[in-house]
Amino acid sequence: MRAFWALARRDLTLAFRTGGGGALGVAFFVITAVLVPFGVGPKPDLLSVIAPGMLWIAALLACMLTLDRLFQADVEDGSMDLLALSPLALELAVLAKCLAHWLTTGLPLLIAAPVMAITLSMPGEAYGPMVLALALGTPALSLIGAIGAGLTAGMRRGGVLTAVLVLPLYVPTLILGALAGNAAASGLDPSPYLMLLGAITLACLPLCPLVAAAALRLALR
Amino acid sequence: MWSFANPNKFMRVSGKVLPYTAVLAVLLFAAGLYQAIYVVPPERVQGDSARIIFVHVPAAALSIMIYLAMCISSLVALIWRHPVADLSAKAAAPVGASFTALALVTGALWGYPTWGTWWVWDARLTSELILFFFYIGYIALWDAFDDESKAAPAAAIFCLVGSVFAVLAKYSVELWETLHQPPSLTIGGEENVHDVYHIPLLMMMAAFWLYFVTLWLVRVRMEIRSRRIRAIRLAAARE
Amino acid sequence: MIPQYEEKYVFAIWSCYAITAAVLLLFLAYTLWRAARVRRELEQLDGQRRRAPAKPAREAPQ
Amino acid sequence: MSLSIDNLRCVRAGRTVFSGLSVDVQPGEALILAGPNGAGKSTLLRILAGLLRPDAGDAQFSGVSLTSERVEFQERVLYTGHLDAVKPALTVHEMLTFWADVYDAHHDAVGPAIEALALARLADHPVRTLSAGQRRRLGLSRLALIDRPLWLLDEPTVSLDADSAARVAALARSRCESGGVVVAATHIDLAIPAAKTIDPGSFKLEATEDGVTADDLVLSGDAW
Repeated sequence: MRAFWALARRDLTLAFRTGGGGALGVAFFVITAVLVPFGVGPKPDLLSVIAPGMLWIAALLACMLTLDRLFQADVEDGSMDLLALSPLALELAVLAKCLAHWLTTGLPLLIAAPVMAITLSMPGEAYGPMVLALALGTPALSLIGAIGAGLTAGMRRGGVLTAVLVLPLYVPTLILGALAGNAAASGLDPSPYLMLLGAITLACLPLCPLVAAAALRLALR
Repeated sequence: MWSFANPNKFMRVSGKVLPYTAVLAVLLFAAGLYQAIYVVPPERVQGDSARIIFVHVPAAALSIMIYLAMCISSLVALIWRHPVADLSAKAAAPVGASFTALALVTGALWGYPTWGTWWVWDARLTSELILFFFYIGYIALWDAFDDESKAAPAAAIFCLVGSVFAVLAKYSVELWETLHQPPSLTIGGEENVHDVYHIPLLMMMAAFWLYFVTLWLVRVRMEIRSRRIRAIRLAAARE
Repeated sequence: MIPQYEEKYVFAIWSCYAITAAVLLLFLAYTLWRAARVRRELEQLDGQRRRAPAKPAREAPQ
Repeated sequence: MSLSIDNLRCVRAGRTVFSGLSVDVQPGEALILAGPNGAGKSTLLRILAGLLRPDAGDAQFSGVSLTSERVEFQERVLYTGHLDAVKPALTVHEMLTFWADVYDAHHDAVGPAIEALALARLADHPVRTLSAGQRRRLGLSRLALIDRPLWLLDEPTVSLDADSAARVAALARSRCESGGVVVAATHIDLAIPAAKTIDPGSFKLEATEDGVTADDLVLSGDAW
């Protein structure tokens, strides 16, 4: 466990010292959400309808943008070789890195999302469920993204490919997340969708690190 | 199946099978198309437009079947390092992708006179579209690696992960569709078409399937030959 | 020879058949062309190898 | 704690790097890998580290098999590759503390490890400010930090000055004296009394049945 926390802590430290922590991801998220009214017009009734979906799309783009560095930096400087040989199972190392990734991209979005919801005229009663949906769904985004990042880890320019591989994998999470937000915005009960979102995250928690670690071992060959 | 692990054996057997599947495919296409175009009467509800199922349904059904076959191939390649299995999945992918594209295009063409619009976010069309993205990702992943021995397992992993998420996406799309109230007319009412449609449809399905098998055999043979070319070149570079 | 279909479906039906035929035939032609090219290349290489029998495919013990 | 490599075979990108590579290394001995570029020195080290799968053969270290007990084997291995595995944004001390955590070494060992390669002066400097040679020394100070019996060193002394190279050689010597095994691809003399030198690329045997690769299969047999 000591190794697990050390790795998560190191990734957080690196994120704060070089990438400004989650600030850049949040900035991207905010800018994307702000661009929406420019694209579709400022009518509040229209914006309030598309707000949950737009927030989710902005969230998954923000999450995806930081994915290609998730493993690649460690593969390039040789740290991944040493992690693979360490007593910490590679699957747990992947999980630790996903945790750090979520803390620097997913978690800040939870705080930024209500602010952006105001600008997109989302109905007040939907704020709670929307944040809850993001809290339940964004860990799955980091975990699923790890599979794509693992598959492209050994490539010099894997960025676009990572996106092409990962975005279709995000479809179920996006649909359920937006459904939860929409249900709450139209006064319906969002709990079934929240539960399904939670179920996806719970299933991803053990399975995605397993697959991503297998992909990483390939990249190290 | 294990004897085909030897590419030489695969080449010998596939070379013998190939002419038969090709001829059978041509015959079935001829018979099926004759039935579809001339013999089958207009359908009760959908009229003549129902004739489109003879190309739309086989393409859609095979696009799913081919992905399943790729999954099985990938699993075999990953677990037993079967040296033809990874090439088999690689050879099938472009065929599957083109069937998926066909299913989408014919679906849209069918939708226009039926719904008055080319595209509807109908659960089946949407799932087909997502499947198309998985094919694209699979093919792109193969192409992105310089080293085939690295590309094969990576693509196999993506194929298997993709199958799980394609199923998840299908169910979430269905859930999403029921909440967004789709048009009342669903296309491809295969369930309620008249009995006289069954035999020609089966013939067309078989024809598409044999077309796939023929093309797949040609492509696997091509991939094995390319591997031999590469091996000879490397052997020459070594001397 | 051309069967008469309902007016509003004629375009959809024939375009579906035409596009399907075009895709299947073009893809087949493309694959056969590529396969033939690969085959020719291999025959050429194998021929060169046969003319130089002193160099076997597997590495000999050094 | 002896290392025995048995009939190892490796094929990379269709090329047989080596085959039939067998060698025994007794406790306290070193195995020096020599040979020209492409002889398979790095490849052999990565195979012994369990990062690459051999196409045939096995290696045993104190009775643990590389292929069938990979995780147990890796627990005995300490590997340093071409890359230093250091992060520019961390300080020297933080970097080693991290590896101590990951490799379950005691934090008390961090200070001596920094001194072992004369980095004490730089302990609180960020790695960003270090020169290439200093980064190399930081990467190598893991050898003094983590206690494992089988060392796999890939060109450890590249970009090091004579003094630092001597320190690395001394570390390797003391590892051997305490009964460990050092396998190193290096051009300098580590001054280990019991050292064998091999060129992995010189091992080229006819492939055995179980070591047949996909490329061998397509190459064997007649043209189709």
